[in-house]
Amino acid sequence: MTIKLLFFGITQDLVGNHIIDLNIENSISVVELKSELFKQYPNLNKFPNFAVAVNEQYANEETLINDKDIVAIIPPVSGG
Amino acid sequence: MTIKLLFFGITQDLVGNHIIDLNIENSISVVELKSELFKQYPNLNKFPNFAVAVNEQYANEETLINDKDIVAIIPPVSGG
Amino acid sequence: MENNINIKLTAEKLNLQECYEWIQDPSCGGISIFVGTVRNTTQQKTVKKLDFTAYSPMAVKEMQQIAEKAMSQFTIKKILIHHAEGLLTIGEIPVIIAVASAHRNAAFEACQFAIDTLKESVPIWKKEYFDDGEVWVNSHP
Amino acid sequence: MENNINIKLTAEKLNLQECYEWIQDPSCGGISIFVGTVRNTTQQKTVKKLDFTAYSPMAVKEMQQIAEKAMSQFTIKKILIHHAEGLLTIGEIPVIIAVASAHRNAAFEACQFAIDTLKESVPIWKKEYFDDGEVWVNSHP
Repeated sequence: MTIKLLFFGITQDLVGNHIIDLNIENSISVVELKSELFKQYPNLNKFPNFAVAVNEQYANEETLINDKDIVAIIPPVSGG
Repeated sequence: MTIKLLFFGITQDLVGNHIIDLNIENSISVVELKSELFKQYPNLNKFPNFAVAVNEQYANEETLINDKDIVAIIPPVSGG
Repeated sequence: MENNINIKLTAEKLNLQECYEWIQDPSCGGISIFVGTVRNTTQQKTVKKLDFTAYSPMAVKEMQQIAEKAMSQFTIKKILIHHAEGLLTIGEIPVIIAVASAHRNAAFEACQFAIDTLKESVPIWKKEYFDDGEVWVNSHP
Repeated sequence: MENNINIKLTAEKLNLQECYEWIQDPSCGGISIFVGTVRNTTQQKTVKKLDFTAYSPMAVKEMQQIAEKAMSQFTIKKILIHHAEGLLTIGEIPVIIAVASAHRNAAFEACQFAIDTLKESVPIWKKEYFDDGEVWVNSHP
């Protein structure tokens, strides 16, 4: 299965990409995705303080990510 | 001595005038002026709940009113 | 300090854009604006228009005092208080207050302080006109 | 309820007068407006410009949610939240929030709630440009 990863702000700079398609075997939780990301993109460890949104909604550590989901990596926001 | 009295809002309607020149013998306090006004303009007793300003500043009951002073009768304000 | 205070009592229509242009400042990140407008009802009665009368010289002094107090009580950079006189119809603007500060909380607090105090102390009176008569607001014997 | 909420995320310049015209309402006596502007300094450093990036579809959803929460928590009639995207220079406007209500306290409270919540939850990021470099705000490793 494939999920689309979107990186914003500092995390986009650290990963070097705005959009990444990630292939995984089965549905995984947000916390599992995070450790996968820290492995594949060691630079992200410089800024581990980010939230995760699944399909445009804030997720928690247990939220399951399924095929075709869009996952956004959300560093601290600074709008306004 | 003469003082100028200005009436606003409901008090202007009750007295029937915006400006009145009042002749008095000596300086009087605000509280003395008030009882003089209630005597000369019995209608004012219908709305005794007003503040008094002397020379464009809020006065208290003891404030002395002197010759040429401008005294304003200020019912509850409702700007804004 | 004078240049950071803008007071106006006028028979002309108040202008929000003009107020914004005066208040905005490169050192300020937050601007709080309060706009009072004439409502079409008060206590379940339909209002047709309002007539504002001021004791002008004293009203201007009181507005200035409110602005100075706001400048000393809150960490703000600029404050503007404009009030209209005369006849206003529904939707028109009796009052605009604008406050600029580096950080937004002080701007909100000062703006609310200014309109609250204005409504308590500035010698301006409004008469409400209904279909069946008129009353001085806050002055029911 | 939808017609009482106005949300916009745009690359165009925000327009205060347009916001005012939408928010004003004959049943409302009080309008509270917050205008955020780009400051020329942050933490003692001179800012040259800001660049705002949004996760647009989610940002719009979050702004809508803030508006709906404000409508349910405060006695207000209408709320508007406009946010800019892209490059802004000093004095330009990243955000305008406007709230109309019958009585002013609810308008102030809802306006402050909306800007506070927007700054916590809406996925928009700003990069500050200085003479000697640039940083993502709130993202110092």
